[in-house]
Amino acid sequence: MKQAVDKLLRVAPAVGVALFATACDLRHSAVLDPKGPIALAERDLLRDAFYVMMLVIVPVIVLTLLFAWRYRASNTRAVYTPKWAESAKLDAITWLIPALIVIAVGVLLWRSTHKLDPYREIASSTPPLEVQVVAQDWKWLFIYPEQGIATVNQLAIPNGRPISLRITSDTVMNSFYVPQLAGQIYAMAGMQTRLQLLADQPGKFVGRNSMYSGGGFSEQHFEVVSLSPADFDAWVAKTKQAPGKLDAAAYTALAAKSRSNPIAYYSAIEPKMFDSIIAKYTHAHSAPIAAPRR
Amino acid sequence: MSAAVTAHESEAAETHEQRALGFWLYLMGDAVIFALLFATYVTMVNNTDGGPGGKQLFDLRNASLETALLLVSSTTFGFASLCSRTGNRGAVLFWLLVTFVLGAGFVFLELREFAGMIKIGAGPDRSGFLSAFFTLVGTHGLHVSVGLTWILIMCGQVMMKGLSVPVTSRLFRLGLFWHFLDIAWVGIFSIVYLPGLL
Amino acid sequence: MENHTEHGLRTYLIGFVLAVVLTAIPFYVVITHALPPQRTLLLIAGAAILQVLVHLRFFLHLNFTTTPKENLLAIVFTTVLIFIMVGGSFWIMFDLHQRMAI
Amino acid sequence: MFGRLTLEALPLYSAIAAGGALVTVGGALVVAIAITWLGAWRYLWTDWLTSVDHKRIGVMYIVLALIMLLRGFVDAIMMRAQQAMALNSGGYLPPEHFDQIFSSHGTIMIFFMAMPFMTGLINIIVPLQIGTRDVAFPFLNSLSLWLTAAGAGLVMLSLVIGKFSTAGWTGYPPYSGVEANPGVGVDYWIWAILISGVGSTLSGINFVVTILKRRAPGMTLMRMTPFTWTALCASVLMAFAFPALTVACGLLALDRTFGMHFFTNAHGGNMMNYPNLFWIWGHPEVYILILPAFGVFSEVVSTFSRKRLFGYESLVYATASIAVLSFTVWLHHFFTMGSSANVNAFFGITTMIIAVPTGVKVFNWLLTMYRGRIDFHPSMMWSIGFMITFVIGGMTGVLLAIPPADFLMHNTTFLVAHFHNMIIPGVLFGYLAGYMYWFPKAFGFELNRGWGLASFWCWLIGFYLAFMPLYILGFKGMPRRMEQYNDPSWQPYLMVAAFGAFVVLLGIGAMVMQLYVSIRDRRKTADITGDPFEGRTLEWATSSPSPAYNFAVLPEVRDREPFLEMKERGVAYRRPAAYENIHMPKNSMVGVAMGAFAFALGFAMIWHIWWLVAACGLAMWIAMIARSSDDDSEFIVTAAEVKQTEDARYRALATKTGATRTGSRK
Ligand code: HEA
Ligand code: HEA
Ligand code: CUA
Ligand SMILES: [Cu+2]
Repeated sequence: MKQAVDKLLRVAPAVGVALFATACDLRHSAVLDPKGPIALAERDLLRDAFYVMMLVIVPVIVLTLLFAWRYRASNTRAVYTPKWAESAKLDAITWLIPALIVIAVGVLLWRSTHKLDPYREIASSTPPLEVQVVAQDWKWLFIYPEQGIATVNQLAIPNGRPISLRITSDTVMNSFYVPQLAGQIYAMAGMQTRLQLLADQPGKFVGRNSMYSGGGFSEQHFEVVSLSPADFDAWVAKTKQAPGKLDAAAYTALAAKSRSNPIAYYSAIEPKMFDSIIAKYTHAHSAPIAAPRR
Repeated sequence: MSAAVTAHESEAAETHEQRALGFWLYLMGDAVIFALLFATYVTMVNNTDGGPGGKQLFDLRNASLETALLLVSSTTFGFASLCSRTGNRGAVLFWLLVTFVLGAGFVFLELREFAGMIKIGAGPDRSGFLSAFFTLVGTHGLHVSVGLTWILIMCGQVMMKGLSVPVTSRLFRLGLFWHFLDIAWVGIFSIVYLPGLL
Repeated sequence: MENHTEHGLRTYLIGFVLAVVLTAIPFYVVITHALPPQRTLLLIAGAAILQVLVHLRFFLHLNFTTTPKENLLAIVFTTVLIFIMVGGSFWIMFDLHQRMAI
Repeated sequence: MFGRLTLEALPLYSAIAAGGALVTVGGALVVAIAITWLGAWRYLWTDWLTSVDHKRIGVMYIVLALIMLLRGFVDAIMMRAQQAMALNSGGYLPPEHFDQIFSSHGTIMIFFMAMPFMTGLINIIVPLQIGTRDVAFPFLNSLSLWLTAAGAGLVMLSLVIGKFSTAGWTGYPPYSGVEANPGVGVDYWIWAILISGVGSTLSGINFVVTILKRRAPGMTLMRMTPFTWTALCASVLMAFAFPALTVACGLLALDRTFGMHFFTNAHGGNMMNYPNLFWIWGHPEVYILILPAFGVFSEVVSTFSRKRLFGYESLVYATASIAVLSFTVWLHHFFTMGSSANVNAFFGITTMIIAVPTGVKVFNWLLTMYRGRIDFHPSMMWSIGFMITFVIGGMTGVLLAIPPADFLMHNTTFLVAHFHNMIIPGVLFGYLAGYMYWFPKAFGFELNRGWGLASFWCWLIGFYLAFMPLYILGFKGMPRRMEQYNDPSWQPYLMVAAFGAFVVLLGIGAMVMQLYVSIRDRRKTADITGDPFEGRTLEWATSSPSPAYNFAVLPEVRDREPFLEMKERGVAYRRPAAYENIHMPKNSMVGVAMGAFAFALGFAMIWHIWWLVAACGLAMWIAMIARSSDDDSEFIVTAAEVKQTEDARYRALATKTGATRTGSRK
């Protein structure tokens, strides 16, 4: 017994250090370290709900251990009431406590869900920048309709300006996910989903597909580069110099399956490209871009 | 002796009741299947992919004929059930066969309709709408076909075993099945054919 | 027993007649376009619900006295479930459809 | 002739796959040889495979669960090892193999480990607890078992011939459609699930009728044991939710096999309908799994606290409301598909409401322990471990139920941690508690306590080590189903998780040891009285193992704890004045045959061998007709035979406890 205690004492510092390192690491984890108002609001929501629920979760855990110890069979001094099985008062409490917490979190939920509807554009004095996102096997295409440029696996944005994303897929279902800025939403062929995001400061963030989509899934990540407005303009200008142009033929080549695609830039795009990518899966429009994949 | 007999009888009644409940539960599960197929159909009515829709494909004459056949067959099955209660074997057989003929007529009409549609290129692989149509209506048709075989089997049992307790108990459940299919068909003409032709 | 049968026969016949009427009305309205589409749909739905009830009552012989209560419970429960599943599916699918349009 | 089946279907594409195939075939061969060597085929066939006795069927379900758990666990360890290694490298598994593994792990664990385990427990215990001689439809029971086994067999076969699905246990199209996945993998998944799903639907119907119609005299609904209540609710869910799975998978099969367009990208398909249909079943499914576990905990906590269950009525209402509510929340699995705020918020709130009845249950167990005399039997330890761990998973579930929070955590390892946190300490601990609690009832001797406790501690510690890191990785934005990754800060956590899985392996090892030691010592720990734990409910009123007919005379129930009440009244072991003939169902080979045909039918559908499809369909049809026309499916155990069996029992009782005992033990 004593040896065991000794051993425990010896590993205790190591465990302590590990826990401390974990806590520190956790603070800088993507979800808990948001860099924009949307992700921040979502994180705060997570945190608030967590604290509210701790009000009941912690007592339950503590009481379970306490009762187990106190009423162990060998403790014959503890009170023993084998027939006691009903109490209207306690019944009421067992229903009320969880109900109250659920009501509290429910109010939070209703409000926040409406406020953080991913379709709802971020209120701001600057008009949002629209970017169109296409999920492909296994990469992401970003089209900047205003600027007439496109990129692969890199989403550059000006910080401080709301970004309004229109998202679709040219393959199976994907999920567009940027944990530090906006959470996620599905990308589906023939359809458009939307997501808003805003970065407070310059920086680089990771984005991914979170919906399994086949062999190249694990490498299907992209970077979000948040630039100061001036740098962003410079970036656009530079991209406009890029040799590649995204016409129908280039698009078809790009859409073919490929893994670990390097970042690529296109200085020009076919007009209405995003719409025609969606349209090729809906009978309504004629499709300039290849044949639909079912 | 008589005590033993009644004990056995009450046991048989108990078994019958359990089977009836079990069969109702099965039918209710089936009802969930149909309900979800209906829901799927309704969400896909407009997904014709530029192909033909209900207006072009459905024929009200055919649908009303099918409806008539099923409805009458439900009633003739009812007659069979009534006769089984009075123990009239010949009459039970007769009404079962009438029901069979009516049901077979229904299946024939449905197959003809399907074949016609497939011939003009409106098969189940043409569009989401047609997939949903063929699956929903076809599932019902498949049930009717199962019911038809079941009717034949029961005819055989009535002939060979007479109207014994287990046989009438089975006839009773077959009746539930047959009437249930009629209800599903009410859903089909009210959700598929009639609105499709509006 | 005999009595019962006669009673049974009448039940089936009443059921049959009611079912025929409830089928004929919507078919007639659709064939003749006697009503505007919206109302026709309502009529079809109403007739269908009534007809289902007719079938349950006259062909499947459901009632509140002789049918075991477990069986009735199963039917009521299923009705509620179907309502939840189908209603929920419609709400979800049509809402999504709207949100996915360009 | 053989559809798309060619020699290329053999798994020679990778050494690991070939190894898996070899182990599967080898294992089957070894078992077959062992049976032959023991000359046990006949015994196996007449006494087990064709049996319609609910207790034997229950045992076979659990054996099936045990076999499948091996496969499921090997998959889990392989994934953990892969993810621990695969920083900036392919690890040791190619992606095409890794994705088969997570798909088969999820599928097997849910459909072929948890479902059979649960169905097995219900089968063994519920008829005893309600005081009846068998389930309502004994043959159907056997059929359900063999359909489940047929599904499991298909999953196993996919190791040897062809590949398994790569689309996860959820099989979302269009990824699972023919265009993206033309091979046979998804078809294996579909047919395994369709066939075993029919089995589950039938089981559900069977138990509902059994519980509603076959209770012993005096057992009103409000006198049923909590386990029977949860079994009833789970069975209702099985009967009504599984049809939705049948529709979802059936339509996917139509898309794949006949080129239809339910869920395809183009031609008017609507892929969003698949998650909709799938989760209409999928969410009730998780409560199908957990409710019976809740029932076990209720019994165990009460028995080993030596105290009447607190708040019985609350528990019953909580169970029933969870069952109904479980049908109203399914959208929470796809908050991120883009529904409008009203829809998301509605389903988020209905989801959270389930926390209320669940919380009520937790409090009631707590209050049952309060002022009790707690015996730390392994079953009780599983229950305590459950209570302190499950609430954490419930809490993370509620976090996921808040749509904007789910936008952050959906499809990350946080979600993986949430559901393992419900399933392992909830579902699995519950079933294991039931296994250790009811083992003597099924086999007549107790399980060793020491190894049971060792197993518990390994599982508990292993669970925390294996899954707490996944919560953290979720916060770090790690998606689920990653075969490799490039973020070095993830690796330490993945290594801890792998280590945790290894500790769980020790727990499983301890359980195997427990079984071995217990069988070795079975004479010493024999359960002569049939009541080893001072039980309160009817299953303890018969001998262990109970005779085929369960009760020589059906008991009369006067209380919620009928057996305790009998003991207190001093009539628990009173001999009846006379015995009567007992009707029992005859064994039938039709169930096994149907299972075999279903297996072949599934195989033929997967490989497009149409003549075999037709042949099997016809065979099943004929078998079914033959069986349903058979009026002579019972035999009689005569009063004299019953008397003989019972006399033996009373003799044993007398030697154990002294001749004059009538009332309670000690
Ligand atoms: C019942 C369900 C169940 C159970 C028990 C488990 C148990 C375990 N799971 Fe499971 N898991 C799933 C259901 C389950 N899982 C599902 C549905 C998925 C999603 C799949 C998908 O992505 O599509 C998944 C995915 C999943 C992943 C993939 C994560 C990802 O996507 O990145 C991983 C990774 O390591 C994992 C690990 C483990 C581990 C280590 C255990 C082990 O800790 C526990 C090992 C458990 C056992 C070995 C069972 C023990 C049973 C017994 C001991 C019974 C004994 C019987 C008798 C005595 C009769 N699981
Ligand atoms: C047995 C299995 C089981 C159980 C019981 C649960 C129970 C719950 N689950 Fe879980 N869940 C799964 C298995 C399970 N789940 C699986 C397998 C998946 C993923 C499938 C996949 O994608 O592969 C999933 C996914 C899942 C999601 C989808 C997440 C996503 O995909 O992004 C959500 C979201 O709402 C959710 C929520 C909940 C909630 C709120 C409960 C509640 O029922 C929990 C209630 C319990 C408590 C809250 C604890 C006790 C209560 C108290 C002590 C009272 C006081 C507390 C409060 C009032 C908060 N679950
Ligand atoms: Cu996704 Cu419409
Ligand atoms: Cu759920």
